[in-house]
Amino acid sequence: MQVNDNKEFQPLIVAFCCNWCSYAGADLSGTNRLNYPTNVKIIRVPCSCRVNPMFILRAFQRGADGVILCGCHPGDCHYTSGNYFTRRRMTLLFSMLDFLGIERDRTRVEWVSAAEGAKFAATMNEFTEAVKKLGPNRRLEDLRCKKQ
Amino acid sequence: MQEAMINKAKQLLADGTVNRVIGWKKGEFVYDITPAIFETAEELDADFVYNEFTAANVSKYLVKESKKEGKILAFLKPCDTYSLNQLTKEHRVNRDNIYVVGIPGGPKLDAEKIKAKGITGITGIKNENYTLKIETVYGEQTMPFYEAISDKCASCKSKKHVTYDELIGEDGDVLESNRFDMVEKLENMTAQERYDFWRAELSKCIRCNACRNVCPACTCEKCVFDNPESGVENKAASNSFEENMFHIIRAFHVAGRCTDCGECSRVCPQNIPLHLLNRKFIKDINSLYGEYQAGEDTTTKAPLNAYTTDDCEASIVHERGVE
Amino acid sequence: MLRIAIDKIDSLFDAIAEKQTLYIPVDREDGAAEYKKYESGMKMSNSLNTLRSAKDFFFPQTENLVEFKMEGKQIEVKDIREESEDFVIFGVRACDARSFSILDKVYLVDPVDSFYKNRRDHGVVVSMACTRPAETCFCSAFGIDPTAPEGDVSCWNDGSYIYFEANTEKGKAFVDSISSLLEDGDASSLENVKAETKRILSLLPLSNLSTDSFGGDKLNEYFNSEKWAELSESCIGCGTCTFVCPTCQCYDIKDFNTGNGIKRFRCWDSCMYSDFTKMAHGNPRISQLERFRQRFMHKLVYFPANNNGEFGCVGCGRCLSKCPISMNIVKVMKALEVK
Amino acid sequence: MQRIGVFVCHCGTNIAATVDVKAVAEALGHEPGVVISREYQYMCSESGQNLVKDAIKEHNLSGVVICSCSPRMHENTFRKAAAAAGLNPYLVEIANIREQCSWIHKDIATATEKAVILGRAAIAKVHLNAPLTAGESPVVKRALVIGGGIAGIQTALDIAEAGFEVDIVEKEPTIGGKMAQIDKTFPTLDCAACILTPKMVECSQNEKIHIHSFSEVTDVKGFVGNFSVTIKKKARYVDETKCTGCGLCTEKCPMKNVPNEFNMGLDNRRAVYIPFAQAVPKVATIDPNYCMMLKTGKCGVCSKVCSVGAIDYKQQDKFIEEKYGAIVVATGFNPIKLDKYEEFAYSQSPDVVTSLELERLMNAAGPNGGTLLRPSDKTHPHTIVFVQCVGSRCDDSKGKPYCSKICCMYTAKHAMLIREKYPDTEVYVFYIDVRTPGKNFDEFYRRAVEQYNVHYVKGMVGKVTPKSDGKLDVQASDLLANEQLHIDADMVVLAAAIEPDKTARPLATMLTTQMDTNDFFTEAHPKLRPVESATAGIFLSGACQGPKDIPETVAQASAAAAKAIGLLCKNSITCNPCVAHSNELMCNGCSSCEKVCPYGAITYQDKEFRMPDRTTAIRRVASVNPAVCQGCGACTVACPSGAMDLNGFSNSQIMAEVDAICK
Repeated sequence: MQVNDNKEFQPLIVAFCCNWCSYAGADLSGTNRLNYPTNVKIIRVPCSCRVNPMFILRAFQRGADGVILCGCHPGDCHYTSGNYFTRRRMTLLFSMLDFLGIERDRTRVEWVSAAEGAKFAATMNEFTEAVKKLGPNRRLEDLRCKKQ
Repeated sequence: MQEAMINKAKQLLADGTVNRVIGWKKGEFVYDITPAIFETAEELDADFVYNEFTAANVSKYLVKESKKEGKILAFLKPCDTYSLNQLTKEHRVNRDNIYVVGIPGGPKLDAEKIKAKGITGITGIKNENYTLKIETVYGEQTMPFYEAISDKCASCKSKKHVTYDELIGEDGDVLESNRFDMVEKLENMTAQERYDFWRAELSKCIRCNACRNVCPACTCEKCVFDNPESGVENKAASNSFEENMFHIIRAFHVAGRCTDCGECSRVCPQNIPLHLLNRKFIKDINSLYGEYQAGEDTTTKAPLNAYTTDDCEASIVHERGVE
Repeated sequence: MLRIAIDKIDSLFDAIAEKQTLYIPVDREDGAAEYKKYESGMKMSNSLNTLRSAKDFFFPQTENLVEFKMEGKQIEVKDIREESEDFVIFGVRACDARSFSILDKVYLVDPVDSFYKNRRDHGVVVSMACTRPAETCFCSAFGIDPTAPEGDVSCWNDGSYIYFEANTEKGKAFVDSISSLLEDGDASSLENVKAETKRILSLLPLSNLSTDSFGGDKLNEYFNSEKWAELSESCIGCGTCTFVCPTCQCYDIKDFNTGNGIKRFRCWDSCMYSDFTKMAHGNPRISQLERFRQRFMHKLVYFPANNNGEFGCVGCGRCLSKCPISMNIVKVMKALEVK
Repeated sequence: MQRIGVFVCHCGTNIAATVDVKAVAEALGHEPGVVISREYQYMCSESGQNLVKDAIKEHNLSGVVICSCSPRMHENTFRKAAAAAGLNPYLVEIANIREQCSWIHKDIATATEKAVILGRAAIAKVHLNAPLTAGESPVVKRALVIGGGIAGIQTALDIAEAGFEVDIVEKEPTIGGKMAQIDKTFPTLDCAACILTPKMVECSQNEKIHIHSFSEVTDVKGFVGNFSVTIKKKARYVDETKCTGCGLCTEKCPMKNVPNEFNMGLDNRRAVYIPFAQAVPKVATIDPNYCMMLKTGKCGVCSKVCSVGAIDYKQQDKFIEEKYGAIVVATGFNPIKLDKYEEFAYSQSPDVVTSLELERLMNAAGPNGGTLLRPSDKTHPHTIVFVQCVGSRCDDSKGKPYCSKICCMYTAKHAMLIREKYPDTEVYVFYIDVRTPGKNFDEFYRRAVEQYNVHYVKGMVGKVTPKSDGKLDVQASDLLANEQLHIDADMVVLAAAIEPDKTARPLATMLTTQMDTNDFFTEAHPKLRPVESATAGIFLSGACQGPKDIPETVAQASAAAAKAIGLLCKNSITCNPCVAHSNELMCNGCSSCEKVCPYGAITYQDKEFRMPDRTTAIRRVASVNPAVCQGCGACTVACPSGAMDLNGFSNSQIMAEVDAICK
């Protein structure tokens, strides 16, 4: 969580992006100078299927307020099937988090192709706004990591 | 039943089909029964027991036992056979080294439920027409049989043995069970209520690892939570680690593999309803990807190791149930 | 004897809680009892004992020791121990009350564990005599009289009144501090209560459990017993017995990386775990048999060998009801016992 | 202790205008392990690279972090620079502070803060980077083509032309496939045999090509560059090396009533047969289902008439094993069975035929010697109705959801040929849409309509009923005129959908390649890698990948050949070092990883281990073939114990990045 000068809550967003589509899509939104908030920090992974649910929980434990996972559109996966596994894993994980009473809008999966720079920026704007509305993540943090 | 089992075990030992038997051994009280291995007819006569308190699922012991010299006889209740099948599917047991005798299952009783009625000083329990006559040092007490049925048996999913070499008694059927009722009840609560419910339950966790160590799906050579190199190792019961990592990931790791044997909740010293986490995954898998029962056979691909191109999107979580 | 009518106990709790933190056993929704910080309106549990032991008050499951704060390449070392304030634990049973003296033998001897001592100094133990022992109880085997519990203050309940007797200076000060709420009264009814409890104790299934053949002198004989293999074969290696045990005292010290530094903490450990006392080459006890043996040898042989014959078990019976596979110290004693 | 160098690029003003690069370099210089932190105008320029190289040497760096543009842009540049300075290239990490920072943010303070965080994440990762070396694996210079239709033939010819050995495995007694059965080809109307058979002969004469006819692939092991394939040569009871193809046995065999599959069962052959005159290899085959000698031991006529003694009733299936560097799948297609389409009376009237049957009926080498006659009474048909999309573009489970693609064109061809040869015959074509994209295709179709007056009716045939006078009542709707039609037809021709050959699915399992739900092989990328399967070293040729006409099939066949040649030209393959690896001590052997691997890179073996309790145990453990693994990481998440990890993107590296970002 960051707090800027006017003390408006600034959520920390971790975005996992697959190397072939979404990371390239993020690059494209940069090339096209399409703004999205600095809150979003991208971690590059080879494929969305590389993202272990542990990474997502870890981010929340360490103080992330939202985690978004971006991959190639279903059917377009560079590794042909990776994002299909991602889809099942994340559906179940998110459903479990929901079951545990974690706010639904803190997590998201979005398919962004390498050509969808505009979609990437729009998604990040939208997601950041949604998380901002939720306020700081209190339910999934590890109290030992709480910043004094 | 106990008699028939002892005789069967003696026969199989005598004819050399097996060289040991895994079953249950009498305890100090009527209810504190320990899984045990018997090697001789004398041991069987002296200590073998099968009654309303032999709830323990012995299939996990077969991971180790089936790798030893010689065949072992395993008495398995219907629910235990699902666990064994799942272990066979995952190459964790050597099925050829196991002689499975299917035995009728529950309902098993839970001593804690009797004690929760304030009944203490128990010296004997008898079931007479579904009324428990409990002898105690404070005098005889009674309670209805069904009120003492263990949670795992109260929501029994199947009386069918999915793998066996021989059966004692008739095989049963897969049951229409009410096992998802509590999951559904939670789903219909608000997020805040669900959060409060789980925080209250999971904060009781003392990280004794009984749930994990008893779980037939948790047979990892080295658990990530015990492995300092995994980066998520954590020995302590620490505020918010169990709630936010350990139990979620454990449930995720057994998702699509958990047969819903109910051992996790049965052994939890803090009575946390951990099986609800597994059942949530099972319910989701059933509704999103088609009915799937882990352990039903040894070949079907686990739902998390499979996909279809028209699976639902993760956003379905936002679209259903109560926020 | 000083006493208070049971229906006035709430006012006593309120009065104590006003001055210091008070913990009492309360019933949870699932029926199990646990110690909770007293808040007005809470009802004291009637159950025989709490699910977890009272040792947490002096030896918590996890405890931060020191923190290394990192700022770039700079490291600052910070003492982050929590300062204890005075507190009262009310309703401790005889077994748990004895367990403190066992823990003291570990942590208050040289080198004194300052974290433990700090808590011990600030805590007042108010024990409560048992009236309804359970089948899992076997404290008598270790010379504990549940009708005469230890502690800074001992209490008895005759159904109408709770009677108080201070045993230590700290206890006396505590009783003095609440004396305005207590009255002096006849305690003769307690004799009947105690006699009845003793009668029940003699009927319990474990009443004749004997510790006679255990102790420090038969170390090799027990260590090499062939019974361990059979006893340990079904042990699943969890830490349930250890973590509900009032006398288990082992801990591990670990570092936790918070991202901004390291928190060094200690936490309960269990000799049943495969990574207990792990060294470069692994756990020196390489099989579950050895780990299982360690736990019981420690309580029945090593501990008495080092502590004038005192056993490392108080017979609370928690492990008897909580072990997932129902293997426990009683079964071990009966199997090993030399008659 | 790590010695990390941080290099922050200005990228002219691209970065420096919104990110205070000096501040970033300063802040990152204070991070643990960082021994030098510099900024520079253009890091990717030669002098920028020299700055990095010199620092590596001077400070004996163990890791390098470049804060610059996207790694997709210059990761390779800096890896090469590091390698040139003696540092393992995989000890370089890029923090993307241009595309993902300076270009999208305007406020210098927050952009700088973010750049520092991205830099920190890269530093946290590089702390855990391990030097990686790309492995090499040798390439066997021989290709296998599975299927001997036009796709397989063209692929084999092209590969052989490039100088490599090629084996063709064909399950039928002859190569040639479906094209050999076709009469004329669109849009030029030249005869199929005239253009196909020379290629078949070329195959048989090319020294580099080895044809295994009447054979099947039964097992595939290995991986790109080094496949080991078992081929079953089915017993044909004729010694291929002796048979001269004289055909005497096929004339003398007394079993005359065997349905001739080459002519779609429209006439008969003998129990010993050569499918057609130009078969390659031109070798007889005995059909054991009909041969009296094989069934009862009585006959032996063929053996008596064979002058070279080629008949061998004792012949057994033979298995041969061969090594290949590349495999091309060309298993082709078949028309679907029409048993679910009883409304068209296919099984009730011999005059309702499929298009492929019509090909044979019109072919000069066919049952009627090229004269189109009704199968029922051998009379000239005067009204013929063509039904399109029989089983194609279906949304129910009866047929196929896809368009079979070739039917519109061959129907136009049939209609045109009939109208040309028998102008007194009325031809109706019922269609949903006419789809004729392709060079000269639409012109061809228009010619059928405009020049040959074929009646194209938009609408579907509802029912075909055989009448007592031998005619067929075709009940249909004309959607444009909005009326119901009844046509008295002499023949009805059904354009049956095409589907992949049934042998394709078991083959896909052996090859660990992927298939779609229709059993067509899935290409590695639908747009950019259309002739490769996702499994390295396996290529796709022809209709096994999707419905195709001949020109498209030949184009794809050559493309697949080119890809295979590209592979076979190499002496060895350099493997991507960022691949998965399994920690055998932690592996459970549960097979989860294997199940999610799209490349079949994971295998299991039983190995002996010394266990923590000092006993030895045989355990089933996974191992990853680094030559086959592409590094997606699906297995790492499927693995519950964390035994499976990915080089370059390990669990600990990604978590270190998470931690650094969330600090």
